Amino acid sequence: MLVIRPLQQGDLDDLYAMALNAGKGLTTLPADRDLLQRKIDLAQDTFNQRCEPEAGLYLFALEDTEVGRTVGISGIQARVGLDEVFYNYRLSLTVNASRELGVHVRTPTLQLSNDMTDTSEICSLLLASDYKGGGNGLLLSRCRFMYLDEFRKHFSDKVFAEMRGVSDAQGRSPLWDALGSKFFDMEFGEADRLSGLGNKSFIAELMPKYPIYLSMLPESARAVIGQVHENTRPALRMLQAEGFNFNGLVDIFDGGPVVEAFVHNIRTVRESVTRYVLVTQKPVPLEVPPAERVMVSNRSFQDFRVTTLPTPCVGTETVRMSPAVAEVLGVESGDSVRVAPLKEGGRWPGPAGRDGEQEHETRPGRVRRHRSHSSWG
Amino acid sequence: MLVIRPLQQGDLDDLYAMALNAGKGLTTLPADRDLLQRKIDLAQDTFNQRCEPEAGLYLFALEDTEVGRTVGISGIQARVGLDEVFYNYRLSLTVNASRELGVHVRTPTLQLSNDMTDTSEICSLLLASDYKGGGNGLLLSRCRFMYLDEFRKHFSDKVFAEMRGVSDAQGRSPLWDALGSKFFDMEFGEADRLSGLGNKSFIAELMPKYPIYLSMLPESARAVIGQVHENTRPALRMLQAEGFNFNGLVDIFDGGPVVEAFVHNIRTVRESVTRYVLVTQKPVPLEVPPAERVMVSNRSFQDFRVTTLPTPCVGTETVRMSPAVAEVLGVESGDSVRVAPLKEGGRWPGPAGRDGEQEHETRPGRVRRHRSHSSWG
Amino acid sequence: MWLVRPARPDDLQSILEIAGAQGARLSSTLPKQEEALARKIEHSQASFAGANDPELPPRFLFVLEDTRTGTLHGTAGIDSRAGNGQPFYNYRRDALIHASHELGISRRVEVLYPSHGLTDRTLLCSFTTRPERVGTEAFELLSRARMLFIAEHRSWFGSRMVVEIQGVQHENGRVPFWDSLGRHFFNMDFQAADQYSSLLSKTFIAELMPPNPIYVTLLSPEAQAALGQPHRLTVPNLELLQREGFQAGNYLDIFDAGPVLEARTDTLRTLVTSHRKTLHGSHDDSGETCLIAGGEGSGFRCTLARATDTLEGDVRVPVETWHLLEKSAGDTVRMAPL
Amino acid sequence: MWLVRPARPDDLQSILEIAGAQGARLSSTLPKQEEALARKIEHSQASFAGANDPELPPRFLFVLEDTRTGTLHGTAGIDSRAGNGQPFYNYRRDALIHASHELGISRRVEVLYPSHGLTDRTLLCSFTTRPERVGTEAFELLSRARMLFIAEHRSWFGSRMVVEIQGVQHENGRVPFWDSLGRHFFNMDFQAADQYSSLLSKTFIAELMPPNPIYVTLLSPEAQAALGQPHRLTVPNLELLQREGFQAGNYLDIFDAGPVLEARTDTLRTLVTSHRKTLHGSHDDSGETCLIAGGEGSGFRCTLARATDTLEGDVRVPVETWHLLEKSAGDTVRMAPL
Repeated sequence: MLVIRPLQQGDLDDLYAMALNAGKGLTTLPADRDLLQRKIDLAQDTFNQRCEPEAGLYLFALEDTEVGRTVGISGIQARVGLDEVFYNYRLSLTVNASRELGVHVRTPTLQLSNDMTDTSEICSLLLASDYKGGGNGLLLSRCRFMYLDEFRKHFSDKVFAEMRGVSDAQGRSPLWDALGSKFFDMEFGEADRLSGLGNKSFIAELMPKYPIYLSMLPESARAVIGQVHENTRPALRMLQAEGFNFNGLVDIFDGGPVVEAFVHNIRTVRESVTRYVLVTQKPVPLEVPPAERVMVSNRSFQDFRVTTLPTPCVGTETVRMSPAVAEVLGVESGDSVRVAPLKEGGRWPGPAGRDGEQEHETRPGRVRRHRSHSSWG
Repeated sequence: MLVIRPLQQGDLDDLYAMALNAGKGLTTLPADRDLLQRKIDLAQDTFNQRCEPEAGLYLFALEDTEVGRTVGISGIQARVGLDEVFYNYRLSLTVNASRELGVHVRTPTLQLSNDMTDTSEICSLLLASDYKGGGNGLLLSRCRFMYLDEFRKHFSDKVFAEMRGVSDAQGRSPLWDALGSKFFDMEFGEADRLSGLGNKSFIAELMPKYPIYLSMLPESARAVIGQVHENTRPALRMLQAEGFNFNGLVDIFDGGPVVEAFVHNIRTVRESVTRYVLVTQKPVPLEVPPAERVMVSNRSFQDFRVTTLPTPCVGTETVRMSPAVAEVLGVESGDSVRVAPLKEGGRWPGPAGRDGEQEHETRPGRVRRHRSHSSWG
Repeated sequence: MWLVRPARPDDLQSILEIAGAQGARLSSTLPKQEEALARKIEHSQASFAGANDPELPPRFLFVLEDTRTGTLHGTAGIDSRAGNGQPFYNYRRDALIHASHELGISRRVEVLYPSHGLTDRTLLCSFTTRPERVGTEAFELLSRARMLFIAEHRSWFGSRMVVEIQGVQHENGRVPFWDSLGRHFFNMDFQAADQYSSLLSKTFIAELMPPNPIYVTLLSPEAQAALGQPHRLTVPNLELLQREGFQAGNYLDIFDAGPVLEARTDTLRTLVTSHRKTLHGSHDDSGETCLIAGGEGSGFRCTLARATDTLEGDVRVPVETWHLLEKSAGDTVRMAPL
Repeated sequence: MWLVRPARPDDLQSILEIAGAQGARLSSTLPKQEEALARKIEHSQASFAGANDPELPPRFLFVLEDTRTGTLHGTAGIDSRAGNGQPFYNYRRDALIHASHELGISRRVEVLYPSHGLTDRTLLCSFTTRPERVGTEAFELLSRARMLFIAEHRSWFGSRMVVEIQGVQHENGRVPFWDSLGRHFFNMDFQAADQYSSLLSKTFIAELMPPNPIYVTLLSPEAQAALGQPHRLTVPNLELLQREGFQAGNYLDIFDAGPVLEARTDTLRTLVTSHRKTLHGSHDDSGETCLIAGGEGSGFRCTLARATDTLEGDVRVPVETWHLLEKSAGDTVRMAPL
């Protein structure tokens, strides 16, 4: 069974192996054991509320419980830009027009911006290549929206993701070659690595502070601003389906876009409902396509778990699950769980929206037991 | 009966009287007969498609048909920034941090922006003071969303409104006094008037081009950036209820906010449905509170009409109306009309959303006659 | 004989001919349109006559005449206040050091700042001659006659002077700096922008010029190479001005990045070395050739003469020179060595 | 007798005492921390000995000693390259003209541009004396001894020199320019920023300083009035430097907006008027008081002496002066009039 849970100490080896296989371009998860260990420590501190809420880094592992291996990771950074300065370029427009001469020229510009400061970022998604497909990527990504929804006060109202920008097979970025390299006396990979290590004062020292007029850059560089790497297109489509939109900010190195959404507008959040667990021995066919599955979370802050079940398990008040699934989620019959479709446009029983939930909560007579995992997990 | 229709030649006197009464602060509708006449001409050219679609200015009049008087106006500018340059300040954030010294300072900045260029603006709302209340303001404002929805290809996907910023009873603006007046050798009212007249090259010539660090402005000026004039608060609340959000841009003179929304996300658009006209002699009580009324539009591009009816008139397929209402709308039984609630949270029969419409269109057998007003109005 | 004198309305066609012959090869602040040129001559006449409308600062236009034939061979101008009451646009070239202590990196980042720092200085402008006159004594007379005029009317001019030298332009008319920068914003070719600049108010520059500083490293290599470089054909003029004491500073032309030369008025060689003398006759055609100028305002004339310098405050020149200067024995003239 | 010589490690406590006595009243680039000062003296000794590590450009620290008592009365420094290998930060004051032709409005808008334009020039710095010495001959000796050092070691220094003059600060320690600008970005008081600036790498300035130009009109009126104004107590030093040939240009200190003086090294009065002479004895205590310096590098000494100038290349001074300079008859010294 594949289950989402907080990243924990034993995950280091699997994580390192994944990072090694991922190669370049994933700067938030470099193949560096010390750095990965620090991330694990920080994630553990975060889930156990041993660090400032704003400094939290919520990292989730996808574990294959049959083989006891961690096969994916995804995360939420509670706030960016608090310790190090968080830089983007804002893609803006400068219009110069002279009525006298009948000239009207629009020049896109890149202006340095720290506007994402203090916003929650979804980040660090990585799935072992032998687990790709079958909705595992969706689970790894969307479990975060269930967490965001459940614990909103720990996060900003708006969340964002930085999407990897265009680079070629050799890791060369057209925007870097045309812009960054003129100011930073280093290769793109090196700058990206330094930046990923959180070593950012060099950016304040070396980068251009005045707006960059795009008309002065070569077409090859202009063409990639706000564009994602082709390997990142599926991730972008997934986020767009969730309601994320390009917000005009791009990465200062490769021009990759920043997409953002209000938490309350995220599709998974809007479509999620709560149900009560009904543990049953009645077998259900677990191997159904992603479109016919739902995510089920145990609503726990400290020991958050999510797995998937076939949609027909979800009733109007309950969700039926086997004892094995209940054990993996750490729930019992009568516990409240959150349920949301795994795939957009997937089958979804009953009225969409949170109305279902409200109905339940106004009819407490039907509830047998209700306890919040966020207080005891 | 109060009905929305395109602004027309005979409206000049009523318009001028309204503009006179409105006083200062409404720069898009100054009390200047020549200018008002040019606006009427432009609106007529727009509805009759005699001008470039991008140059269109859609101005709607609210007419009291009993007394034959125009008592309100509202508008949509098809695109801004095409002829004159459209300026805003973007309220952005600059973060300066030194880890070595443990210093982390956030400085809000105002950066000159032309980012609204090529976007549709809703504008020019003015209601005669003796007609305020009773939902007339809602009708005047929201009729535009029905129009936007109906004729989307004429407008941008995103629309915005500039909200009047803070000024005191004497028309003094704290932001102007602290910032604009240092660069423009004139009074706020004069600058605002020149700007409203579309005479904007002086802005390119005189205004500061480098970012303004807000920490250098007095508190009185910083406090009003992104804030609306107290008289504008109801209008802002109305737009917020429609789904408009502050987009980080403010007016360069008074700091009033720009709010924007994607057309498809506007509440009136999302909640509007189509029905068929059923003209009936059966009397309905017309005098019901705004929460129990719906807007009904005739869907005509050139001769657009909107009036309100009590919500119970709306059935699952039809909307019942008296011959008088049908005449005002220029429709007959069987014509398709668009219906949307006048007030947010108002009573609304049947499922929300556009589903109702889709159901109809897949069952053409029930339709007696269907003609598009946009081709013959 | 060569004579430099104020331009007159009846010089119009001759000046147009000279200005037109420059073609795209060598632009100047001299309008090529008849109407605009007529206005310029009219304004110049008023300026020579002493008019000083604060809205219309004095602008002087001189011509070089071959008095034997009556034909004109060149023009030269002085604008008493660069920008003529409007902003005078330049780029100021400056460098920022981008250095990271931690990484041990230090880069010199060159930036072009839009600047009006030279506004209201006294500007030498509109200097054009027929090609065959370039580098001759007449060429020097035309250019330096302006310094003698300034010396004689010192209070009309500022303490600092500037001259814009045309920048690099290829034979085919392409201007590398314009193509890399201005073209993107003005959406027109160099010739059009240059012409508008001499014809229209500077509003269009405020409207169209990019308001923020420009990083040199983002310009094309060809444009970078052209920064502060003079056009090949301007070199004789440039060298003459350098001998006069003008030096290139940090300012560049906004259209072609040509150098802007600067000098303090009172240290210009012609101002320092020229002296007032009392005019006397000479039948001798020996002596050194020098610049000799006389007359105030509209009456200003300047020519070349073989002068024998007898006593301290006296100068002897051929009587023919008296006539050219419209002066006679005992009158005061100003002379400077060539 | 007053002697200016290179600072030595055993001067540490005396220098700290002098630096400390300046308190908040008059800051300088002299660190007030023992460890930092010890490093500075060590670096100075290496520089005097001729070390020239490209990463650590030479920095020289001189002291003024009363040889009768052995006590120190002041310090003065030269940084061979302003910024010492890092950017040297200033604001450059410039004006933009905002003019609307249509509205007939023209405004001069002053802007402060962050600039590193003075980086790598030779910087006079660390000038402090005991209060009772201000304006005396010893004060002048201390300041100008540096020019003689430069004259003797000309190749170690650049062609252009700068000096930062402290700006306006009130008795209560408030610095109006800082309060209106820097405080908002550095989030510390002026004294802290000033100290960090002399102790730390300039990374913190790159990190915290607002990167965009500042509009002067948005500063407080008090800060605007302080632009380019010297601190009251620096006036004697300022006047001495002006006599030397330094002039205020367009550059201001980024913290207090004090003026930055500039000069061309080879036109400084002491360099122009000083000459090498052969040393001879004098028993006469008449003659004019002048500056006299001898010795290379670490051996450099400079003092005041009554000199009788006998022949062209000779100078006669009391034998006591020989001893101070560690020179004897026939040696070469450099002298300049006071």
